[in-house]
Amino acid sequence: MSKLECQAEESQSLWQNNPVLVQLLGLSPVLAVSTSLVNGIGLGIATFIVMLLSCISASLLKAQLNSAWRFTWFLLIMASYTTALDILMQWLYFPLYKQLGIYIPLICCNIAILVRMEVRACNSHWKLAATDAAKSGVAYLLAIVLLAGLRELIGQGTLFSDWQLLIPSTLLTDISPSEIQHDQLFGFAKLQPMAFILLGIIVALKNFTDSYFAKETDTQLGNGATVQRARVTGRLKK
Amino acid sequence: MSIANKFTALSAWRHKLRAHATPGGIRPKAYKKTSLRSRIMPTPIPGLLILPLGQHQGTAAEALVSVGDRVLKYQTIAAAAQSNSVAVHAPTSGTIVAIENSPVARLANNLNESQLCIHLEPDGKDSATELYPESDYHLLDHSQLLQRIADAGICGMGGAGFPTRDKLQLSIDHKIDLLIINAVECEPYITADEALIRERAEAVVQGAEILLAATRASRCVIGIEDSKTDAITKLVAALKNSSVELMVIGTKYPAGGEKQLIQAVTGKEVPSGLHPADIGILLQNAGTAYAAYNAIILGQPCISRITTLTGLALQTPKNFETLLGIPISFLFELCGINESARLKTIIGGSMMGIEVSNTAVPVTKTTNCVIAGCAEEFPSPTDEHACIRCGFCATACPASLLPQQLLSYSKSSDHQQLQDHGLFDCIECGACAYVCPSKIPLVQYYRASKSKIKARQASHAQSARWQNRFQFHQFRIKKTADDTSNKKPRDTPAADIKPKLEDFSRDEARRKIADAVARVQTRKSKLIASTKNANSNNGNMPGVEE
Amino acid sequence: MTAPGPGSPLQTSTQTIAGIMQLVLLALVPGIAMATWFFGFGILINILLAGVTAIALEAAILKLRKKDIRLHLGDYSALVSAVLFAIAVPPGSPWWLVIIGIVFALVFAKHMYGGLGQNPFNPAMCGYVLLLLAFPLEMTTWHIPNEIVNSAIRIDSLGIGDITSDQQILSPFSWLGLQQSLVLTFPFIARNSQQLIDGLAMATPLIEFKMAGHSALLTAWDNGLSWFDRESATGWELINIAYLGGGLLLLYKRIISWHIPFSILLTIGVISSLFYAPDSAAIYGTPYLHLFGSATMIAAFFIATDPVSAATSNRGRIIYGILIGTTIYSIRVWGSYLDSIALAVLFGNFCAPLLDYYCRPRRYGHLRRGLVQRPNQATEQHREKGIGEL
Amino acid sequence: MTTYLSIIIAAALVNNVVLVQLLGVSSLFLSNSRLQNTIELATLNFIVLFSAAVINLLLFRFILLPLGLDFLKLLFFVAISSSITKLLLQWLKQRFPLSLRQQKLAFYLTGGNSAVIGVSLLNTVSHLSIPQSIAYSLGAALGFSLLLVAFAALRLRLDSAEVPAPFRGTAIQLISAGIVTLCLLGFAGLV
Repeated sequence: MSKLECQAEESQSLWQNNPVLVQLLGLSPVLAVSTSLVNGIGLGIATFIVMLLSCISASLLKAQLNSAWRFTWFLLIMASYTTALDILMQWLYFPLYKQLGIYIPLICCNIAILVRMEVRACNSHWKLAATDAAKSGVAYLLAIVLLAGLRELIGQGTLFSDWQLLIPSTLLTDISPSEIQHDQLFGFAKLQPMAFILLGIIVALKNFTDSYFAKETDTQLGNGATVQRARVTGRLKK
Repeated sequence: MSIANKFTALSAWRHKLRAHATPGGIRPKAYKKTSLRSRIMPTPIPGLLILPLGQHQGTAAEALVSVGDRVLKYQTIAAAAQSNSVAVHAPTSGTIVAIENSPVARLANNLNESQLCIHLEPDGKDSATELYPESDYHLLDHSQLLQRIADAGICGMGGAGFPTRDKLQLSIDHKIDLLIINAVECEPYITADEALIRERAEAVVQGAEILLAATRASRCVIGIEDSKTDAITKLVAALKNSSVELMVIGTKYPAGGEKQLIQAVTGKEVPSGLHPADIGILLQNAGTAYAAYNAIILGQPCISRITTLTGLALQTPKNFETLLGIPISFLFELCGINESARLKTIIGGSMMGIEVSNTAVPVTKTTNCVIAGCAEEFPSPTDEHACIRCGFCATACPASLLPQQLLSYSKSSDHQQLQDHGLFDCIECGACAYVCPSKIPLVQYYRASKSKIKARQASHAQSARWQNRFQFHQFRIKKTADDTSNKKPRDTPAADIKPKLEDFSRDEARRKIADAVARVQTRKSKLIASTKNANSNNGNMPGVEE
Repeated sequence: MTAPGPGSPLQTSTQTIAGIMQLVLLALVPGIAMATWFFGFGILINILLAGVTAIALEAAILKLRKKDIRLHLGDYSALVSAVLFAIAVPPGSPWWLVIIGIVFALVFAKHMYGGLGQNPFNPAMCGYVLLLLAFPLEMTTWHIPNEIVNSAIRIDSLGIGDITSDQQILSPFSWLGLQQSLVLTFPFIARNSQQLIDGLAMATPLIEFKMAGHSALLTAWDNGLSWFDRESATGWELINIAYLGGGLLLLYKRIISWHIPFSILLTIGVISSLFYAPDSAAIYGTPYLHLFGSATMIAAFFIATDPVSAATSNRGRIIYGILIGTTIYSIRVWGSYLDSIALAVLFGNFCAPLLDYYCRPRRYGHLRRGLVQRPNQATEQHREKGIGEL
Repeated sequence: MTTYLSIIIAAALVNNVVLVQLLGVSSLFLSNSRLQNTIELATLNFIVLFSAAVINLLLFRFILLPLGLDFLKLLFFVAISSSITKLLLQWLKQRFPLSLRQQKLAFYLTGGNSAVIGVSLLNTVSHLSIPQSIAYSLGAALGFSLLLVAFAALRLRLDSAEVPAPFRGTAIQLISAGIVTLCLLGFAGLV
């Protein structure tokens, strides 16, 4: 069993075992579209929806899924939802859809979703699969928002600009992205290398805080454990 | 002899036999001149001689004497054990005062240890037993020759100390066709062989001829470094009427390494993991040849050797013909030691020798050099910098390894990569560590990794044995159960049992191992998960107190 | 694995890392001196700025990482990185540019990997490439101090600034030149004397050479001009010759092996000769100018030979050099960046671990891979008896 | 000829699928620490990427587009790429059972690799002719597999480096990928 499989087996949580920051799954869209917060949120929510629906479907269909060809079936399930979402987004969020480009259809082969389906959804009840997928989807959204916010802040010195793109076009008449050229702070942050480097820094910061807190709980626990043992021996004496 | 004469003699020999190129090597600063200023000096007899029973590599000899016995010079006081062992003789007459553990320095094991030693108190009379010299070795047949060499207690004098008789026996089994006498002496301090050849070239050449006869090889070549001009001229003269050839090779360290010398002389490489005898070559040290000469022609067993006493802490460095068993502190005093300046005492050369803390350790058959070094020569090791992968070590490595890669794999304990990169081809010559600008003790890292890997392999072999035994046990239980139930005759041939056993072990063992690994993995991952979620459930935490 | 205790060999050579790095710095001196002569104090200001920042930064990081500051700062590696970075950055660059580059070089490309010896990429070149991509305009403009009053620049058909005849060229190596360089580096000190900033901003020298298609040294020789006269535009050629001299010193001292510089220069020479045609010199440049224009010699002798990030076996080094040489030429001729050296070296660094893995030298006593030599029977018997090890 | 060469170089280096187009980035970090395994994985990826891209291209141009079914392209692409992977893996299972077991998940995920689908999707929107698109797919597959191997070798070196604790593992690998991307971006304009 590889490291990846071990990590995937673990219970999903928003921060401790984040699919992006720890397992490095589904990195491509995260790195590619996290140039601004709006893009990140858009893709994150889209991924969340596909993940939730695919996992529920996989869980419901688990009896029908041929185990030898199950990866193909998983991918087909994802692809159908993605196609639907793709059409829906073209209708409702065309400017955002244009900005996200190829990465909306590519949700259909997001490994983060695939791993959830393989590890959890196809062998558990649909409610369990749904909570697992939801957790995982939110964790994914969290990671992408973190990176996108950082890159937008460094890249153009704004946060959440062009927020109107997230409102469906049926509700708003003018939803074209703002034409005003933002004062480019460090425009290079929007290029691919900085995506990698900033994500690396986020991962390192996560490691640092995790180990810091782990150390704190460790020392507390250590004291607790010794005390506990003393009590145990005492009890044995009785 | 004038310089011009030396030069012509040298060039004449160079043209006759051309040395092959060897990879790597370094030219460390040599300190050879000072100890060569004087002739080889005999030593006086000290108050006590300490004679270790294992002066060689292999099984220790068995003491023939007991405390209080009086012995004569040349008398055998410890006999060689069954195999892979050499005898010990009394260097002078006197009384055995003790047989006990004393500190000794053993080059072969590269560590300081104490060992069973015979303590001999000389009576000063130096009265000897009768010797049986044989001035013409042709009169002895081959087995007699080997027997005499064995009786004389000769082992390799170059430092490794392998029993010479066993080595010769090995050569007979392998049909050796080339005998190489190693007079290269590339270590930067040692001059024992050079001094020996300079003064007793005829004896060395005769010794080489004896060894040639003992190995039944067709050729014999003496290899020597081109910097030893005096010794070469003496050898040229001594070799005039001899079939032994001379090869002058370039001066670099480690040109005198077994594999390097073979490559220089023949151009062949000893295949990895094999012995030179596999390609029909045998090496003997020049000092060993001299000892063979002593043993056959003079009939004397090995009771003394030529040892270099050098180092800046000595006032008059020189070569001694020391009796075995003399404590090195006694030799230091003979050379006028400046105790306050002495920082390090090294037995063997500065590159491959060992540092000893106790100067009471005796001279043994393998002690070719003793260095009393001062701070000027051996500055205390500076702090280790990071490896900058400059590649100086790779250039210096005589085995064409990549020491810098080996270092990084040693540090990360990547044993598979270490073996892939040829850790076990490393001869620990120390050339890499010498040139390293970061002052990394590379050889120490390799030694540590080697011993780790060996320990692991041993434990693997052990567990495999246990597993086999267990499986056989299971199989036997099953078989007896089958037998009793089926009431079959018990005389099934052994050939039938074997394949069944194999089938059984292959399937079962694989499945079991896979199961166990999976179990451990899940347990580990669960443990990780539980440590991560520690703050929620701090009640039942196994192993937190670590 | 902790460092093991002492043991043989007990004798070591006197060469140290600090000594090597000092020699590298020494070998850079002639080139730097020549560059200063032609391009003014901007180069020295860059070096000073980068050096001071690098040492301060290195000390700070070492403290943060709880390392022995004296030991690690004493190896001069930070200074060498800083100097190599500074001579690559155009003179007259603003101070923040230099500092961003150095910070990236030392923090990201060096200490995040564990400090000296661990970094797979050349720190100086990482810093340079980051700047090149993030600030392309600043990084391709060379500010050379010039006369203020008559600084009319005629733009010719190729879009290259040319100095008109009515302009008096100011020696960059003068008091006024120093003032100008300082103002260019620290623009905030020149609020009042605005006109001082009007130094000649010229493109990277390679462009001129690429377009000119002939050797300035030869032209100067033909016209009877002095080579060291700034008007004869012999700058880059002489600078490269000076760096070549420094590189040869390193070769002589065996600090670097010949494999990398030789294969880089040979590759560039061969490829540029293959593509060279007299009428297309404007596009492809002459072999001579590819070797002696721009910073080829610094790359070949000082940057690509950085042992930490280069390939380590001799065969690997030759392939590494060929890779870098090809990349340098390709990017120069077909790419959009003219300063291709840093990119090429980073690309080589990226391939180096793979080269190391596949280009190991044949070890003593081993045949080619896959062939096994068997001992003969007698050895096996002896080994069984336990006397195989001699 | 030069056009095809430049398309291949562009796809392999200048617009590298993984680092510049950011497709299938996860594959860089999936493989384990043995270089031999990575080479197997890269070979598999190369075959799948190239063959799936070519089949998808032909399918799209000759069947889906004329029939007006191009909005369903995703379903077809996914089905084809995962079927190819599945069939290849079945063959591999017979031939090399060991290496398959060592990194089962990584191998299975090849079919759902976003680089495979990504290249197919890019082919649908590009203006290249069919042979040129095939050349592009070849270049992309080459760039993908070579990068995978070279990056694995780099990761091997990082494993034995004394990286500060928070950066050890994935963080330093991401930063290395960033530096390599820096270098690849510098190749812009090469073709």
